[in-house]
Amino acid sequence: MPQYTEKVIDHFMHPRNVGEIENPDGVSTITNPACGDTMMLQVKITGNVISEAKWRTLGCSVAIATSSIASEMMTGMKLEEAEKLSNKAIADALGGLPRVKMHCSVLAADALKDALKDFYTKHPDKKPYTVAK
Amino acid sequence: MPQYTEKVIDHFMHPRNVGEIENPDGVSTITNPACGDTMMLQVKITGNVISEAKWRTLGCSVAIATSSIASEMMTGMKLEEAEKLSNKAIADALGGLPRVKMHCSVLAADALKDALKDFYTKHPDKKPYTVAK
Amino acid sequence: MADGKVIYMDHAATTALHPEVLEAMTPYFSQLYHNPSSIYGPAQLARKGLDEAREGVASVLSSRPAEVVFTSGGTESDNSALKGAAMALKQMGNHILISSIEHHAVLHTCHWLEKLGFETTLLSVDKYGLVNPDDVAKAITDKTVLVSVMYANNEIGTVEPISDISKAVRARAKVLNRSIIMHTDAVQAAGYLDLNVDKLGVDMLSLSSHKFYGPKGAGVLYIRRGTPFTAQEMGGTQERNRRAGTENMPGIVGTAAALKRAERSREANVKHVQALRDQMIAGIEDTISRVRLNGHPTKRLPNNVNFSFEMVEGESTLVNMDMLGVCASSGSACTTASAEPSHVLIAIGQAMDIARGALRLTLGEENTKEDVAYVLSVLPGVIERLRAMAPVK
Amino acid sequence: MADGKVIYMDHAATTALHPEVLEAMTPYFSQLYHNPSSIYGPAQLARKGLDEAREGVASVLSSRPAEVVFTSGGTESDNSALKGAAMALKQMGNHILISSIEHHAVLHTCHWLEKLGFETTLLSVDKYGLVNPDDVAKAITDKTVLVSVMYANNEIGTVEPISDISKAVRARAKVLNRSIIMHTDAVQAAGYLDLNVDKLGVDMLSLSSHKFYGPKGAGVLYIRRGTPFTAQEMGGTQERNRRAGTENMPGIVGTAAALKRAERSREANVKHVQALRDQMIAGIEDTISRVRLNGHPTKRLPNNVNFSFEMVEGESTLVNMDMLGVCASSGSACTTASAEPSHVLIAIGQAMDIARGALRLTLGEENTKEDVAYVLSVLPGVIERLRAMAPVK
Ligand SMILES: Cc1ncc(COP(=O)(O)O)c(C=O)c1O
Ligand SMILES: Cc1ncc(COP(=O)(O)O)c(C=O)c1O
Repeated sequence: MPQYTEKVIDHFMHPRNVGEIENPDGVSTITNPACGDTMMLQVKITGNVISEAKWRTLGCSVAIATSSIASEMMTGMKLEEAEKLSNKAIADALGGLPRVKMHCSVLAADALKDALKDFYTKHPDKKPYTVAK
Repeated sequence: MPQYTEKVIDHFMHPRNVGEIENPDGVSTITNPACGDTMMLQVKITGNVISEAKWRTLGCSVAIATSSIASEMMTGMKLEEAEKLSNKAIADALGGLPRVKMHCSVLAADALKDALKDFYTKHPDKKPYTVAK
Repeated sequence: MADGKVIYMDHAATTALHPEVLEAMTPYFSQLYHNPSSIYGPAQLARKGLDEAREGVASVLSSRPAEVVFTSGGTESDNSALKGAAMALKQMGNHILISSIEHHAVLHTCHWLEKLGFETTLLSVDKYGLVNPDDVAKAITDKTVLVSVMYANNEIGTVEPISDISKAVRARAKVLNRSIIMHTDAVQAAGYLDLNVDKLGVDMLSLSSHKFYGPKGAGVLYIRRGTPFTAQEMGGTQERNRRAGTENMPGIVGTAAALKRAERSREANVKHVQALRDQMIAGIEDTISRVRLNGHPTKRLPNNVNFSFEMVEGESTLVNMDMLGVCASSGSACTTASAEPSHVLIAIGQAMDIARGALRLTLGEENTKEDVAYVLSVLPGVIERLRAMAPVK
Repeated sequence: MADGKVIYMDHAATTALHPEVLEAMTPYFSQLYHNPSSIYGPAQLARKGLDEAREGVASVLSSRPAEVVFTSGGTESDNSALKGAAMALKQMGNHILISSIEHHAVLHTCHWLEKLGFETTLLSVDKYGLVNPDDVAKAITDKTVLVSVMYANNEIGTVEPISDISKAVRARAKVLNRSIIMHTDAVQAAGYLDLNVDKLGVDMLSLSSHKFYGPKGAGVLYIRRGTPFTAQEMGGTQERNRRAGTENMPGIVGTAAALKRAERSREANVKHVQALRDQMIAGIEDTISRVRLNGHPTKRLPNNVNFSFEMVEGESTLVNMDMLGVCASSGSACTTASAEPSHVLIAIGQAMDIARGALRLTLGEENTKEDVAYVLSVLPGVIERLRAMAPVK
């Protein structure tokens, strides 16, 4: 049923940043309640920038492709920006997703928010004031 | 829907014995309650034989074809035989009729019986003893 | 005909698949055969064909593509429309309003619904077969959930004032503060009349592809967005859950190709068949006595000719015309054990004995003036011959 | 594949129309296009084609021709069978018995019937998907009017003991002194299993032509003489009042041609695909760890391979295989907003997380040993790659 863009296929077939980080600053493992896809995300934070992102995902091709492109997008991002990275932006970066697959793009966006939360919990002082508490 | 034999078509397109007899010995005009077809039959009787038969029919092609072939069949028939001429025999003489059209063959058989009844009513003495009263 | 050519004048019964339509269908038989719901690449081509077909149909109906549901034909479209709307609104009322000259696909579906507790009112028509919008308004009760009036009648060709009827239905629905669904059976209208669903003001509309040079076993049910509808073919999630079943891709693509083609050539085709129709009507009236034109003189399909001939049985006329190379049809069909006369001819007030003598000639794009002239050259003789055989004059 | 060839292994979804079948259909598009119900000569050729098609189908089912009803496909056959029987017997009871692994065309039709007051019991199956005839007998109540168990499951290929189930149903019906109709959905069985309706002991049987190299949008519903049946498509008197609508002649003729062809080549085809199936099953079990074969090891369709792979999502496997030129299918489809796992895999007791990883490969007559070898050469790598990406090992 779904018609995938070349970008989706590219990131699914050649996923970037798969794996773990040795001493991650923020980690998250979340499951999409809609379809059971699971993503583990680890980020390294240098100053107020995400300097590295690694992930592992069990899910459909779109879940994998969004994990991959999201990890590229967040790398180099300021925490403030990263907080605001939406699933829509991730889907757009892939050239769009079939309507019925949009829910898959939530996984990566949620994992990122969750990993940052983990980081702020460990380092409350690093929390930018723009982020709601 | 119906598949007609060549005989049906021949008798429909070239009907035999259409018309009236000047001084008929037996006459009948009956209507098939099933479909409203109407047949008028006139017979001339010489001794105990139908020597002439003429008819007029308003009805479907099968009603016309059965009228035509029945008029041929009855001509020259002994009254005893004619009494027994069945719609099945008439249909068979046409090479068979589609199942849904069998009811049309009743018209000619019934008209014949009715015309003979008319004849016997006028000439009770001519009634063959084999015919039920 | 003398040269063995057959003149087909029964286009209301069915039409030949147009070669252009077959050409559009052909790739979907054995090359793009994949199930459009499948995930792999080749199935995406089928999916694309499906989407484009839907857009093509929508463009002719001036509807949204998502409002187009592909079905197995006019009968299914009518059945699904009536059952789907009635069942969805069962809590709101059990009254259905249809004209007394609907096709059996509508009439008998109402009988089916009666088993489920629905009640049907048959609207009477005038001597031309016309439904009066005021009568529709008056017949609507506080139990009415559905009104179905055909766009054009298949026997006598009368074209109903659908947009006026829709307006009347909407006005009454507003007063009664209830939702009443308006359906039209446009099976005979396609290719001849404007199918713009907004102008017609209908919520649902039925089409049958083989009536406009498309494939048999394929049709369309238009369902306006927001119309309550209970699906009648249950199963997979095809057609947005309104019609389950693996998509009949050749049929669907053929439907779109045929409908677009019919719309494109509509104006020219109407002009063409209407001239033939008028030639035929005038010719019959000129040369044969004791005939009456069935249907409306002007509010009729441009390709429909329907006459009742006194003192002849329609079937005999048909068989005789067949022998002369002309394919036509009759209102009454003495084919079943009990010959039911046409409910349409009875509804327009024709006596049984006259209704039996109906002859329908429905013209098509391949018919010519010569065809009509030929029919006119033989028909008077046929009627005369049959009348000469009749017992009463 | 390296050379760009696509290997189609989704024959349970649909098949390509066989050229021989298209050839049989072709005259009915634009030459013998006439309505077989019409009276004139040319229509008799269509009528003849219709009659012969019916006889052809009957010969494969070992039934009377009059018991064969042509429909628009498997979905309609299933819908009409269940609704037609249930509605006809409504006065006798409101209980329907089906297996829990029926196709949605049966399952959802039961939901539709529930709106009309019917109640459905879902029979559980064993870990192979088998229905126990004793369970059927036990579940029959004094309200049961209809039992429907599929001949072969479309996902896992399990072949049900239909004749034993029919016997159990008849025995119970006799004891209860009531008539209980036995229907089987044989959509996946056609071309692989014996369709003799007397041996199967069924009252009704559904077929879908595009599953055996026939046309899409066409199917068969067998209805044993004397079976109570309320028609679901109302309208004209076609199909002896059991299915209205102008006959889809190309579809009907194609159905007969395809079914006769399938029966003729059945033995050889079974042998062919079964060898491939066994090669595929053995190959997957040999080269990939943490897999389980879904369905019965021997009581399964000769063309069905269905495995669950732990720690992978089926959709990912499919997309990856598609990239490698292989068309396959999955039990679970993460295509809708809420991903429902396959009700069949859940019914055979599979945990949700494993059911998600199912891959179905359904073989067809054009598949070769080389095709299977190719799939076996790439599939382990695909599974390995996906598992390597998974967060849990
Ligand atoms: C007005 C009308 N409605 C419905 C139908 C049914 O269409 P089909 O026979 O193609 O299913 C027909 C034609 O038979 C028709 O003329
Ligand atoms: C077992 C079974 N029943 C019914 C159907 C429905 O058939 P169709 O989609 O051709 O209407 C299918 C296939 O989709 C099937 O596999």
